[in-house]
Amino acid sequence: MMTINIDKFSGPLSLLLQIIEKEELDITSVNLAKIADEYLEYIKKSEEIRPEAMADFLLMAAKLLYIKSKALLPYLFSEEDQAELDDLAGKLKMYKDFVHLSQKVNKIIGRKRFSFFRSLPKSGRRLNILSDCFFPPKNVSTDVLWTEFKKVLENINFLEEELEKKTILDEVKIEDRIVFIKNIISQKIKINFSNILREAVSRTEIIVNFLAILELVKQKEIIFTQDDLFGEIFLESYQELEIIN
Amino acid sequence: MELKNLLESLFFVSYRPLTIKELVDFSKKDLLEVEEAIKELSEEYSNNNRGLRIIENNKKYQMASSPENAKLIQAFLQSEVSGELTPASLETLTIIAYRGPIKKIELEKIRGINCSLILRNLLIKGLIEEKAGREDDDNEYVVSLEFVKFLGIDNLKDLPEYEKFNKNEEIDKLLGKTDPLWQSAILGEDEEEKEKKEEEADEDSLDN
Amino acid sequence: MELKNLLESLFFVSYRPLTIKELVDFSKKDLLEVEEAIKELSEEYSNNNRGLRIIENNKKYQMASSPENAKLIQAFLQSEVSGELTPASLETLTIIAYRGPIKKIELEKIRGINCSLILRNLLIKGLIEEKAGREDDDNEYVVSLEFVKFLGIDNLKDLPEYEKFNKNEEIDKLLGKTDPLWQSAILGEDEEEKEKKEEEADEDSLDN
Repeated sequence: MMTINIDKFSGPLSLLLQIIEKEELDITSVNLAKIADEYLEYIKKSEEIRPEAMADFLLMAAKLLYIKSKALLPYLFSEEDQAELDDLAGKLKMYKDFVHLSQKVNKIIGRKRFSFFRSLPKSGRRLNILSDCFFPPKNVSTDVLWTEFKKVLENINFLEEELEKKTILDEVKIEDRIVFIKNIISQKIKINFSNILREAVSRTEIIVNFLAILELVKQKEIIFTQDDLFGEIFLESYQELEIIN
Repeated sequence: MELKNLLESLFFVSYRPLTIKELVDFSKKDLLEVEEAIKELSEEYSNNNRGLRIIENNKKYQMASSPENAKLIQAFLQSEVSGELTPASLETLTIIAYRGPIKKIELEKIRGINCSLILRNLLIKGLIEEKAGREDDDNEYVVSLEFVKFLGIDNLKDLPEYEKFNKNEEIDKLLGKTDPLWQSAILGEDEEEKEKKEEEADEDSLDN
Repeated sequence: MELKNLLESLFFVSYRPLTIKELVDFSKKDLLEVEEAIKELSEEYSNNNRGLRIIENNKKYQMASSPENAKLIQAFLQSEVSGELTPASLETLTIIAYRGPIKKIELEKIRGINCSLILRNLLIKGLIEEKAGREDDDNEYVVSLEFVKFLGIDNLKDLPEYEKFNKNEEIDKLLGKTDPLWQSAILGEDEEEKEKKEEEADEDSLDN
């Protein structure tokens, strides 16, 4: 596998685009299905994807697997689904357009034809445009400052919470889930998917679990059955089944 | 023309960009007259090889030095503007320049990745501006005059293929579509419902 | 004429009068040529009823707004400094009062937005002062003595909950005194470095 410089892609679409271009493929749903595995390989190997971005990379992985399964089992999919899949190809093309534009913009900036606004004294104590130099504001008192600062603190706390939420995402790793699911299955013969998801708190975790199962299916560790559309998914150990049969 | 003369003086003394509304209020002239005068002034500057420019973005105007003199002015001011941007910053700025005002959710649809941090970063650098919407999700982003300054153009419309990408049905279609497949597939109907209720609740709390 | 164009840019960006010697040095032209160009520029301004003037005093030259507009310009500048503070200015002033001396980049991290224009505005009003650091980025801001007096207190420590707010862990954390989560988050390490340089460059271009 040719190495792709991770620095160069600023998101899952960027990675997709690079793989597509490297393989010299056109952007079509069919070709997206072809590169699904390669995409997964990259995000599995890459240690440089920031935790905050991982959710988006995984979401894309799920989409690609969906497209791939559609290519393998077309009769399971409706026309609506097809439109969705074409959408991804369309979005990737749109993204490609903007990447090209950004290269043009970069060239324009590179000419260094900057404009400048009026300058200020470099270390001027005060900037004095009128003869006076103190213009007291009407709406300020110590109480106003106090209230205002409390608002600032509230905003900061909010910000921190948001960030913490995002970093937690990193803690769910496909590898860990694979081991986890393997363990459960080795203890029980059959388990339902919702059981595995019981502790999942985020969309990313659900996706990671799902990916882990797909991986295990691929490795012929487990098989799954689903009786109804959107019904419960049951997981069973592949080996157990072989012995029984 | 008197108005053009006044506008030139105003642009010169102002240390900040002036909005069209401020200029109208201050000159006590019609919007159309003011716009016409700005256009004339700006064209005089460009056509007569002058050392000044009026740069415009998002109905804000500011006087700036002309881009031909960039090197010498930079030396005079001893400033070290490098204009180098990371790929992610560049990509985000380009999309905002061509498609602004643009919402975060639309930006994320184009880039396929969460943009909270990069937006914050660009806001701090003063390369973009945020226009508050009714709710947080409605906030829209535009590039700042500070960014236009780097380009050495008077107006974003001078960017290559601006019209084509600014108004583009194909893009509108792609952005306008929600992603129902993935929401329902992954979140399940229940969560979608929950989100809807939360949204309603938020709106309520705003209204009250 | 190129020289006239350059001089116009120079006069515009400079906040102080320029000596003829400086102009000669910068343009790398003869004294006579420079004097001739200044004269031409100056005559163009007066003859074409422009909003600008070149004023000369003791072989120093400076750009100014034209005298016809003096009254209106004075009113404009007055309106810039008087009146209520905008919410953004008030927030910035508050942070400087409780956390000063504070650097621009720290203010920006707390507020999540570029503060150049607001700092400029507070400086014009005399509400804050700039303490020059070793480099531009090191400039620190404090509220002015006049402002403290205006609040009716002897010392900033008399502000409500000053001690508690002045040493606030949450803020220290955010300011990267412990953890630069922001920068490393979406940008790679290398990019972080680059971005830092960019920031410096941006600030330069703003400050100058």
